[in-house]
Amino acid sequence: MTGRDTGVCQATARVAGNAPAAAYRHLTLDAPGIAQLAQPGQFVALTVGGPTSALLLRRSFSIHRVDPAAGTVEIVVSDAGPGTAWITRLDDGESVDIVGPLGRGFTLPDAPGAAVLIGGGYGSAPMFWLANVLRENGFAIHHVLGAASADRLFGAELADPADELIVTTDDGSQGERGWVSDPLPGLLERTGAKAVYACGPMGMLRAVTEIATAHGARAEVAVEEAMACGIGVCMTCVLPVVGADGVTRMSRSCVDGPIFDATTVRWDAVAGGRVAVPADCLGAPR
Amino acid sequence: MTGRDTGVCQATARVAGNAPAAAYRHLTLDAPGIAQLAQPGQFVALTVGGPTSALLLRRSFSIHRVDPAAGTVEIVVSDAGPGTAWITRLDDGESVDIVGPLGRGFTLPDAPGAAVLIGGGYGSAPMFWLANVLRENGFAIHHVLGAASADRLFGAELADPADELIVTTDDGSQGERGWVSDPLPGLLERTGAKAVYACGPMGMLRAVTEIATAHGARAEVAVEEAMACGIGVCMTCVLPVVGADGVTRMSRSCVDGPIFDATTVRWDAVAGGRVAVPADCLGAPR
Amino acid sequence: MSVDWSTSDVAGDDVPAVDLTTVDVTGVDLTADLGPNLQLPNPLMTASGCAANGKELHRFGDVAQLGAFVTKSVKRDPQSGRGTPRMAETPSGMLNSIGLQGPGIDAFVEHDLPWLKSVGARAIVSIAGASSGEFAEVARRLVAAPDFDAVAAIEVNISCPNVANRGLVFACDPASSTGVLRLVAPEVPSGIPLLAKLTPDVTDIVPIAEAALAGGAHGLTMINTLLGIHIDTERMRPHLFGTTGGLSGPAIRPVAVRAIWQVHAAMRAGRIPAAPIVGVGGVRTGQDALELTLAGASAIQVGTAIFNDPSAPWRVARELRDLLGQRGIPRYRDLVGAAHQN
Amino acid sequence: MSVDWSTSDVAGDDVPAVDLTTVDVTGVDLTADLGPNLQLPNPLMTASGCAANGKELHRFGDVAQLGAFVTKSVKRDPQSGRGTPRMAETPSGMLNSIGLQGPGIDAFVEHDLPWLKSVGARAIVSIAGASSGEFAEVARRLVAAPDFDAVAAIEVNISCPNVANRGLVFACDPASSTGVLRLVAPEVPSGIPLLAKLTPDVTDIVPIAEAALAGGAHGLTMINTLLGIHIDTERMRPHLFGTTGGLSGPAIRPVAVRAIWQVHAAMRAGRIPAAPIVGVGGVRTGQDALELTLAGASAIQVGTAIFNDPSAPWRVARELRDLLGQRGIPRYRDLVGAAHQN
Ligand SMILES: Cc1cc2nc3c(=O)[nH]c(=O)nc-3n(C[C@H](O)[C@H](O)[C@H](O)COP(=O)(O)OP(=O)(O)OC[C@H]3O[C@@H](n4cnc5c(N)ncnc54)[C@H](O)[C@@H]3O)c2cc1C
Ligand SMILES: Cc1cc2nc3c(=O)[nH]c(=O)nc-3n(C[C@H](O)[C@H](O)[C@H](O)COP(=O)(O)OP(=O)(O)OC[C@H]3O[C@@H](n4cnc5c(N)ncnc54)[C@H](O)[C@@H]3O)c2cc1C
Ligand SMILES: Cc1cc2nc3c(=O)[nH]c(=O)nc-3n(C[C@H](O)[C@H](O)[C@H](O)COP(=O)(O)O)c2cc1C
Ligand SMILES: Cc1cc2nc3c(=O)[nH]c(=O)nc-3n(C[C@H](O)[C@H](O)[C@H](O)COP(=O)(O)O)c2cc1C
Ligand code: FES
Ligand code: FES
Repeated sequence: MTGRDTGVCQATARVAGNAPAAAYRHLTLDAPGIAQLAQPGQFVALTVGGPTSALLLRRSFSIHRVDPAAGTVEIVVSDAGPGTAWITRLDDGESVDIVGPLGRGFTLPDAPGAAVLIGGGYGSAPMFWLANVLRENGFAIHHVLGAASADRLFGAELADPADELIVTTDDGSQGERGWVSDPLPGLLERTGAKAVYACGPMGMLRAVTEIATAHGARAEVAVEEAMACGIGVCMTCVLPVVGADGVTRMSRSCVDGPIFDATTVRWDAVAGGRVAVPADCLGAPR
Repeated sequence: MTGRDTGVCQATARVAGNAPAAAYRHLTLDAPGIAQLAQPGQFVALTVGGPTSALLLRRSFSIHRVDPAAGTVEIVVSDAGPGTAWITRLDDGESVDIVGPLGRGFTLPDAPGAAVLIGGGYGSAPMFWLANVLRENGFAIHHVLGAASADRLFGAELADPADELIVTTDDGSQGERGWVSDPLPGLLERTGAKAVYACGPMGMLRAVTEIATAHGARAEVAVEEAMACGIGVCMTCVLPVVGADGVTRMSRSCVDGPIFDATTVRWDAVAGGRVAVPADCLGAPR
Repeated sequence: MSVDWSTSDVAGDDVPAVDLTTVDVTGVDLTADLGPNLQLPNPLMTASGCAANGKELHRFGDVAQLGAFVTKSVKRDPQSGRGTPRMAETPSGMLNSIGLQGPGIDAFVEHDLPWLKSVGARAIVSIAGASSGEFAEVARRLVAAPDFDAVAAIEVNISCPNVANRGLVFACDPASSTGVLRLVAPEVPSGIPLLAKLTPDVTDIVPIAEAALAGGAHGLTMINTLLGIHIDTERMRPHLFGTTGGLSGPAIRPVAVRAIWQVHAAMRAGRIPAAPIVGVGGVRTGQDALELTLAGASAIQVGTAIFNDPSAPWRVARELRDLLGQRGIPRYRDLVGAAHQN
Repeated sequence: MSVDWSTSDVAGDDVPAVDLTTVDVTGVDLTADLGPNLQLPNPLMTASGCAANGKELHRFGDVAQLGAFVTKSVKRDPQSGRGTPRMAETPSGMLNSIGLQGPGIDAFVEHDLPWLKSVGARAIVSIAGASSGEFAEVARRLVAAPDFDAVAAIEVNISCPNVANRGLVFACDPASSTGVLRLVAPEVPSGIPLLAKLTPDVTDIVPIAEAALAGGAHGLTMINTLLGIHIDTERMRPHLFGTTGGLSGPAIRPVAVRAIWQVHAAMRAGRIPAAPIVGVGGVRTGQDALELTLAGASAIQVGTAIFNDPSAPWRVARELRDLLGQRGIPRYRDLVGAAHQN
């Protein structure tokens, strides 16, 4: 319905593929408008269950990759609750309402060098596309993929042979036993990488931020806050973020994110599945 | 879950067939418990849309026929709104929660003779099964099928060749032009039938009642009141019905019906899609 | 015309088990504690008006296995109820406008109560009236019933219109709420708990809860339906014969949880006397029952969900037990109001 | 770090048409009549807080084509709002607990209002405050804005807590409702209608409507959200950071229709002065908009449905027009309250 003008499309997408991928489903959707516009790190939002559904809100998914020529958008979906259960069961040929691309994607450092891309669980979904773009721009890519167990790892086979690939699992069922953040200090020292990209749970992002900062690297993180609208109108998806002026604001992760410069996120406010308003935030209750 | 003891089953039925039939869908459901218990005139109630559906209430359908050996129950569904839209789109192999058989079926006259069976639109669905049972009990069957137009007629081809078949359509696109009640006086006079069975809209049932009564025939009618539960617990499906004691009560059409002795229904209370409480009804507001 | 093919008559004693005991490998203690005079083997009840008086639902599960069976609200005299349509489906809910159709207390005592007793159900009898005097009269006749020993508690449905007060619902006004309970309490032997059933359609439910307890209620049932209207856009008139109806079902669950939370919080804070709360509103699954419990309910009623699934009350009990079992929580009653601590 | 690949910046003027004019073969007059000072080309508006201040939604449709664009409620100072989670999905609805996050009236006047003016939107500015004085102050600064000529009306969101009255929502109390309007009205030039936005969480909404009109409101917006709670059963604590939230979406539509019906009925009966009602609550389709209209609303806001379908306000307008066209109804405004006649 909308075109390049506004940078966003709403469309009824046909499901062109739904295949298993580790513990997840890898969906391919016909959405040419979105395929043409999207950049790595952006996401799409899908409705759930058709017109008689009791689930009103869209579900958000990182874009795994797009094929502008074929007009397809791919996502990797974990069956985590009733909404994703419905989406993972979509059959080829069925259709689903999709809005995208949404949010700000990853940004590219000015000067090439080594880049470390870290994905936890399905958080690795956007990383291979990002790797391609970085590689085309002269970066050397080092992937770190982690998950609780081997079945929750996504995409190890998608890494380019030219790239380094490190795999970790909490239970040691594949790769090194431990967290994705464990190999990070050594990797940053060894490669001298100054660009780090991470997508995964909050705890992981925070750890990555601390390690990257300690090594003088700049990290960009993809956050996953619960979103009612995904398009910037509801204010549910906020996170305290420090602006260029040094002031902390409750920023919408759907339009100001989901990719944030890691050091601007007020990790101190994040705890136990909740995010508090820091006392020094603009407009904090007195 | 429940068996013969209680005369009713709740089951997850597999869809074994979904074929077009005039403007309707003819669904075959695997529900052996119900297939064994059901009698003509009873109905089943289906849930709509699965666990995330916003449509909470079951939809009711007359049983078209059952095959106790195959364990199947057949219904004929008109796509009339969101619930039936979902049901008519069920694919083979999908499943749906079903409760039945519900309500009281048609009753059989003591002495055989001619019987007139009248169906309006999908109201003819239960009539061919009823015809079979009546025929086995020595009755001569005269069908009258009517609808607004040819595409809304159901089952003309299902009538036994031994039976008489009269078809009417409001627009004359098939059979005689006019209402199902038009040929009735002549038919009753010609056949001397003392047993009339009718299923269809309220206006038709009322007309049938008046004509049958005027000809000294006893009519049984299948009413279609909006039902929240279908099992007798909610009191939404009531109709004023005169009891054996001459007292009018608001009777539940899901357990005391849907088949009623036509003369016991207080047709005077039915008007314009509403049913009032007659002033002489037991417990009527004063 | 004597052959009746119908098999839909309700069953006698020979009831198929949606058995709560057979599947119990969890060792969870589901006992519900609703005060010294009301201890139930499990917290699941039917909601008044959503299970008639038991016979019909007994075809889908043994009503004696429920924590309690709550009857349709009964008034003094037979009630025809309203004309139809009496219901409208709404998103994740429904509106009903039955008008308390029922046989009246004498017929209830003659037919329904003996049946409930015969199957061994713990009956909670819901009573209603158009005046506080009528409530008291209904209670008096109930207490005088030969089968009164089958009655585990009386639910006083004060969420119905008070003719003396321009049809304002009793539970919309603290004084009327106290008034009904004051007249009912002396009619009822001590040892029979009185549960006052409240409407959410008030500016502040806490003073109403307080007023009902002050009048003599031993516990509270929350919530009754919310007032709603559906317009038939084809005919351009209200869809329900009675214009307004009561909104129920999962749609209203957040309102039920809120009402329970507010009243339980006021009890914890000592602002009103502590008393057990029976939670009702939109419960469809064991998880929903757990939600109301964590907000402060000591027992749970299932209403509209029965229309979707006639075996819902038993299923919810099983799901609740399994949920606790999976999480290693040994006693249901320890969870009452637990969300107020975290 | 200077290359920004993002293309999700909002558009300028070059907006794709979800065009309300191109499809018009019906000849239906959709004009909405909200009194002498508020005539709109069509009755569809955004609901406050569900469309931010326009820029973001303008990517999905031209906000100038809406009957009006209603802004997020703005207070005097910048507001951080609450912590997260700020939302919970509920059956056919959602709970939100944003806490009126916003830039404050000065930043609104500097950035948002000029933008709304630049695209030609008819702005209805929603104002809020923790005291009646704050409401008046916000109104004063708004009226002083250079771009005040873009303001078609002011919506006074009295469904927010009054710090001076133990945090009781203004619109829960007739006196507080009158009080806010009394202070706001003198700040606003005549010719700019004031719409008071009411909460359904009251025992009787009619006296509140009356009180708001007595204070100087020219019309009423009904309804705001219902108070609700969702408990996280895993963590056994309230899911929302702010504990309680506002329930919205199709789930509450029957309550919205009822509130509109009651107030419109009181106006028809002359019990309270007649004034236009803007209907809001659970509208998702043209048929829903028609339902609220038949109950008594002269214009319609779309809120939560936007989260499901960002083009909902325009789609609903089209559906409404087509519905009227199919039925041969020439003028939308003839249908306002029509269900009261049948
Ligand atoms: C920017 C972004 C990108 C995402 N990318 C992916 C992806 O690539 N693959 C994938 O499998 N999942 C992804 N998610 C998470 C996914 O959106 C949730 O798992 C999903 O919304 C859960 O819905 P549900 O109905 O299955 O679960 P429920 O828990 O029943 O959902 C209830 C509500 O909470 C919200 N919610 C629940 N969990 C999450 C969550 N983790 N994040 C955000 N909202 C949540 C839902 O949207 C819904 O509104 C992403 C989320 C965001 C915000
Ligand atoms: C005993 C009985 C037997 C029936 N047999 C058949 C049949 O064989 N074939 C068939 O196609 N239909 C039959 N119906 C009607 C069928 O149940 C309705 O068409 C269906 O419920 C409409 O649901 P909907 O969601 O499509 O429409 P909607 O109009 O959106 O339904 C909204 C609500 O109103 C109720 N409702 C709407 N129309 C009717 C109606 N005509 N009767 C009862 N409730 C209604 C629905 O159940 C639902 O609760 C029967 C109804 C009853 C009571
Ligand atoms: C059809 C119907 C009839 C009801 N009748 C009564 C009644 O007679 N007495 C009463 O106290 N509550 C009655 N209720 C309210 C329910 O007991 C319950 O409080 C309400 O429906 C909310 O619970 P639910 O969402 O689980 O249905 C009725 C509800 C419905 C849907
Ligand atoms: C996320 C969200 C934020 C809201 N913020 C406001 C607000 O700032 N001011 C206001 O008056 N109403 C606010 N509302 C209420 C809506 O304007 C509307 O009255 C309510 O949601 C019912 O309509 P709906 O069901 O169409 O959403 C908000 C609602 C939601 C869902
Ligand atoms: S999800 Fe609505 S503003 Fe971000
Ligand atoms: S449909 Fe519930 S009693 Fe008949």
